[in-house]
Amino acid sequence: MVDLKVKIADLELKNPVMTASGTSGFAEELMDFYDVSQLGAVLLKGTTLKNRDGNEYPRMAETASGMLNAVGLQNKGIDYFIENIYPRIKDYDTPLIVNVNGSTVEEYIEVTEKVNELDKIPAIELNISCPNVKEGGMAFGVTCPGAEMVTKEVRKAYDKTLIVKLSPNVTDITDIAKAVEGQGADSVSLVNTFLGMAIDAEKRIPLLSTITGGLSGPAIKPIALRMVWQVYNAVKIPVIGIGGIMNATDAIEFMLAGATAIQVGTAIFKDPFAPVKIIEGINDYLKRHNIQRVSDLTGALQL
Amino acid sequence: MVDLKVKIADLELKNPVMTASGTSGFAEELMDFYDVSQLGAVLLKGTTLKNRDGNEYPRMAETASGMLNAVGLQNKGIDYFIENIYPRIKDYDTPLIVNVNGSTVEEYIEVTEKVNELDKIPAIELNISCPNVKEGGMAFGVTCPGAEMVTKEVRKAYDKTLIVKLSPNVTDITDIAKAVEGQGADSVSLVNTFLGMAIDAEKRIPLLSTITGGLSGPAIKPIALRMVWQVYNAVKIPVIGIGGIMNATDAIEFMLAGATAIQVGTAIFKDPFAPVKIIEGINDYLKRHNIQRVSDLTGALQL
Amino acid sequence: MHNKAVADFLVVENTQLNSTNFLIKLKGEKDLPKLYPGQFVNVDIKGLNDVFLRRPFSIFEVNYTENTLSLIVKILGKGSKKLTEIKKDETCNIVFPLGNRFTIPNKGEKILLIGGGSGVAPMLFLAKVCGLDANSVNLLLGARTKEDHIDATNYSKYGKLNFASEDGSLGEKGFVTQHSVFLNLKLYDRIYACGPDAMMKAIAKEAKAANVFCEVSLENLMACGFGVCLCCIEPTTDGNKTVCKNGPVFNINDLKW
Amino acid sequence: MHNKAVADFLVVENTQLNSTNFLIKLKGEKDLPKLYPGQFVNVDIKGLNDVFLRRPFSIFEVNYTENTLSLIVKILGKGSKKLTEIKKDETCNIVFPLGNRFTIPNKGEKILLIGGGSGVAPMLFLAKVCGLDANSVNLLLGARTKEDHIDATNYSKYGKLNFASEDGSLGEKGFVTQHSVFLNLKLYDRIYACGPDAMMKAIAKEAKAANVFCEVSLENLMACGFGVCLCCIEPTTDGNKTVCKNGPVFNINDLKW
Ligand SMILES: Cc1cc2nc3c(=O)[nH]c(=O)nc-3n(C[C@H](O)[C@H](O)[C@H](O)COP(=O)(O)OP(=O)(O)OC[C@H]3O[C@@H](n4cnc5c(N)ncnc54)[C@H](O)[C@@H]3O)c2cc1C
Ligand SMILES: Cc1cc2nc3c(=O)[nH]c(=O)nc-3n(C[C@H](O)[C@H](O)[C@H](O)COP(=O)(O)OP(=O)(O)OC[C@H]3O[C@@H](n4cnc5c(N)ncnc54)[C@H](O)[C@@H]3O)c2cc1C
Ligand SMILES: Cc1cc2nc3c(=O)[nH]c(=O)nc-3n(C[C@H](O)[C@H](O)[C@H](O)COP(=O)(O)O)c2cc1C
Ligand SMILES: Cc1cc2nc3c(=O)[nH]c(=O)nc-3n(C[C@H](O)[C@H](O)[C@H](O)COP(=O)(O)O)c2cc1C
Ligand code: FES
Ligand code: FES
Repeated sequence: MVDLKVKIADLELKNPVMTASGTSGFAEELMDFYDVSQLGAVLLKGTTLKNRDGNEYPRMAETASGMLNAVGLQNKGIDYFIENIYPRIKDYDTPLIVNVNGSTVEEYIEVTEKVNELDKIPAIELNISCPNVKEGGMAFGVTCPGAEMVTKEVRKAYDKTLIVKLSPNVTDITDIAKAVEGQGADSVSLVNTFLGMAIDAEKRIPLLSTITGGLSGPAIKPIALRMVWQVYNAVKIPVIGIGGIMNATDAIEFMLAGATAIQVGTAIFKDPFAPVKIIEGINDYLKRHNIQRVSDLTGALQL
Repeated sequence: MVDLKVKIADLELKNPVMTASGTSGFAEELMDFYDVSQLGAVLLKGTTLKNRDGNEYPRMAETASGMLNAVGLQNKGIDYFIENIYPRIKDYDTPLIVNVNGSTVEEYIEVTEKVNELDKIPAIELNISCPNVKEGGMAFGVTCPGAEMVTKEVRKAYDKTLIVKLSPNVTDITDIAKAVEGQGADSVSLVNTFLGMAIDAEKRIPLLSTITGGLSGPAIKPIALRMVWQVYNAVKIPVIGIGGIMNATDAIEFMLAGATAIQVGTAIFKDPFAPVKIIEGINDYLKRHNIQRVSDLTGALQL
Repeated sequence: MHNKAVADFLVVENTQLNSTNFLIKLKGEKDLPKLYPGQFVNVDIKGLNDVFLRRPFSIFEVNYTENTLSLIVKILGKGSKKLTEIKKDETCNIVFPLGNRFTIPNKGEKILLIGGGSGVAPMLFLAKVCGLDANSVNLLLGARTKEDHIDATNYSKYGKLNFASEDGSLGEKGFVTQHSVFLNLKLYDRIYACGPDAMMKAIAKEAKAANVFCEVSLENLMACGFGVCLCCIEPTTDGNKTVCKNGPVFNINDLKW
Repeated sequence: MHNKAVADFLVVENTQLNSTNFLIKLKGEKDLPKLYPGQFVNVDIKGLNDVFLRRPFSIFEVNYTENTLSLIVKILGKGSKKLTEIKKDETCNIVFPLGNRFTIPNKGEKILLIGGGSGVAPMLFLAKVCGLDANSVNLLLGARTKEDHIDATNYSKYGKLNFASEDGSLGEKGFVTQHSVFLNLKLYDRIYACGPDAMMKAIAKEAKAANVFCEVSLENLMACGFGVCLCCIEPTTDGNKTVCKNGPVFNINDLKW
């Protein structure tokens, strides 16, 4: 039997396949299809301190092999989560990871402190890379001082596994990765969406209410893969690969490029079973190639 | 009749549709299919001071709605161009624009000086954004001081229309655009390819000899479009839009976002006639929408 | 718990109903769960380079004996066009059942069902499922012209059929909100509607004024279809709700119209 | 000048030749230009989300009366597989004619034509076009097994047919370079070959040693197919050359093998 277990710092996962934040709700919606306990982990929808309505409709535009979204972190706030959602989902037998967001460092800290109290949340993913909110969000993620500052403060407030989610909208993502590693991040996950835009040529209007939005899906895979490879070669902490992963082959490519685990995002919209199929596909690959441990794939690209 | 003419600084074009550098050879290859005099302009293959063999095979990998290339500026050098190619193509009835490359500022200047002597070359496109060469190339294009320096020196050496081609692999492309505008660029063209990567999961090797390469095609369109829109709102010089333009609708989207003209790249590989069809399609659109001048489309996005 | 599925269905029928509408009947391998009016399926459109996401279509008819469900697909853009080209015996992959459902009326209630364009699909399904006396059901179907109307004669056993067309070529001339059965809304205990946004808003306005129970089914751009992406929102008195999971059926009193 | 075109061709035949090879015959609307052995066409593969670029295939047969050209398509990956599923009466868009051509031998010359796998296509085309006495032409076709061989009996009028198969199930057992007609290369004035890279290299090595004129047709990854992208290069004594425009046919003396 092949061993699918991987470790992100102290966090042990059954397998390297997580769902990406904002693409798998609060895990309950996937439960409508299958038991999420099969998954390596579930990243919950981005959460802020207070309720956020998100952006106006339209929030979505289809593009070639991808899509733009401008959801803008719609969520009911951390307190609502703790009181209403957490009790319902906390006993799912898979690590549930809260995706922490804020407009200010203080907000990030406050959300983190509250999550720190939740027994069944073994890790947080610090989102310093959301392109769809006016303040905070990506602003922290595109400069080293910004990324350092928020990571440092959140690190102080958090005892468990701290993953920092990086923005691809930067000149050199390794600089940011090294900066957050230096401030105690246990892992980096990348990438978040690319800032993009779509236009209705006939009506001469933008297709998103916010004009620009975040690009995800297979279209971005080659860039995300390159970034994972660069970051893997630049930091010592485990890298979580994200970006256009649709099937097991894609997932394996990210692992070969250096990812310890991967997240499946947009693929879930096309097929809610995508993460489960990817686990199966990785399993088959390992058997076929006679590889004992999935962790042996990490960085195993032959140059 | 609709008026398709546009102006890039002093350079008048029959229509806003150019071919992108590296995707239309030295115009002769397109002549195998049709008369290039129909085109707004032809951007010639990237040229350096000396002969360059380019990178090793494999140089190409297909990706979702796009492709990676790692050609690495294979060309026989500016002198060979002047002696052997220029005489053959100089009388084509469309502006031929040399795409100028270098590893050092001196090399950029030397190539520019030589091109400056060529009567039938009305403009150059300064490529400070090639991701496929080790030195020079993108290095100049991803920092403001780098972009400023090379633009400033080339501007001194060049009398005619100077277009600077920007890299999308940056945190804020408007900074670079403003920097080159400040040094006398007559226009900016964007985007060049995104640095990406592809892996053969079965063989566990990179698909390109150079590991990473440049991503082009429809996959990048949403990001390129966003950048054109941002740059249009940041500079006063005309913007030339590039990135995944496959048809007239795409071209019109770039113009609405702020492009004065556009370049067709990868689309030519799928259909050499793409630029010609795009001209026709723009013409039809203008008629259908009762718009007199194509230049009225530039920046006409309604917010 | 696991009440939704992704499955390949067999196309057992694809009939062109009129210039732009097609009836596509899909047969499942496994037994269908109980399906309700208002619910929809999310269809994978194969064979197009420029269609990436699935496309949502309402459930129009269900036959548990045959194990089939049918859709009415109107050609709007590239994806719907491609779907109408699907052939018998090909497979069609769907995510289902998605969305909430219309409130089933009580025996004895008088109801008005209004369908515009391809919005007739869930209305006819609802008419059938209501199980009411045909005399207490008014079906009002609207389209631009007679040509655009779908033949609904089979449904006269579930309710009285009324037609509106913009050019007067079938039934009364004008919009559904100008139709005689729409004049006195107080006659109805419940109004249900599905169709273009503008139509839904016009109906909602009148129903509100008449203070009649009214549910509308909304259409908007979806990425996932099952509530995880939050792309398909509609503002409600209780904040932004997803049309795909909290909807597509909304009571007009909950909408911010 | 404008000697290349992009055009929709009608599929008039798609015949499965063996387990992995298909013969696809395409009919042009306009009169075909003269086509030469070694040239290829670049095919737009429709209906796949994950195939973006065209796929190159050698011209196998031309019939100017019918205005058709044929390809032999071997299933290698996703694009070629999809192409083999194309049906009669569908259209197939191609860019053509691409590439250079084999040097036509002179009357009286003795030649050896070697085709491996789907590399038999241009070799059989060349055999036909040479117009030589069948006695002076040796055709050597190699494949893994008898099953993988394409029926070439029709071509015996253009040359002597010889087969090699790795398992000995058809003709001599072994690689083409182990075949008896390959033993003494000095017997030939010209050798032509098309097939997998390793085969081309093995042939070139022997031909060089025997100092016989030898042209090989190469395959590699192409983006454009007509010389503008410089993706498909092969190092030559005169620098990197494009396989699609300067090739696919190269004289082995120009290659850096
Ligand atoms: C819950 C629900 C149920 C539906 N039921 C049916 C049904 O039973 N029968 C039927 O024919 N159609 C139905 N639709 C609409 C159907 O989903 C769209 O017509 C289809 O997705 C269009 O896809 P396309 O690729 O043809 O259009 P595209 O080529 O993608 O787009 C064409 C144009 O239509 C616009 N558009 C596309 N979809 C929508 C939408 N959902 N809302 C608003 N604008 C849109 C696009 O922005 C674009 O301008 C339903 C939609 C929803 C949300
Ligand atoms: C000039 C020329 C003439 C050709 N003539 C014929 C012909 O007559 N009949 C025929 O069956 N095939 C021919 N081929 C090969 C044919 O083009 C490929 O088999 C086809 O492009 C594969 O596409 P695919 O989508 O099936 O493979 P993919 O799914 O894209 O790839 C499958 C695997 O094959 C590799 N691969 C794909 N194409 C090539 C290539 N050209 N060189 C090296 N590796 C490759 C890929 O890297 C990948 O590992 C020719 C190729 C060239 C360049
Ligand atoms: C609709 C949507 C909503 C998203 N919301 C969040 C979010 O709340 N927090 C976050 O960190 N990333 C969010 N993302 C980004 C994804 O987690 C992921 O990083 C990105 O989509 C790239 O992966 P993919 O190509 O597999 O989708 C969202 C993406 C989409 C498409
Ligand atoms: C094969 C290939 C070669 C290229 N060579 C050059 C080059 O020499 N100089 C340059 O400035 N850009 C070069 N480019 C970039 C294109 O000009 C263009 O900026 C890019 O491909 C994006 O446009 P597209 O998506 O329409 O292809 C090259 C692109 C490709 C695909
Ligand atoms: S479409 Fe994703 S939440 Fe409704
Ligand atoms: S494939 Fe483009 S030059 Fe050969």
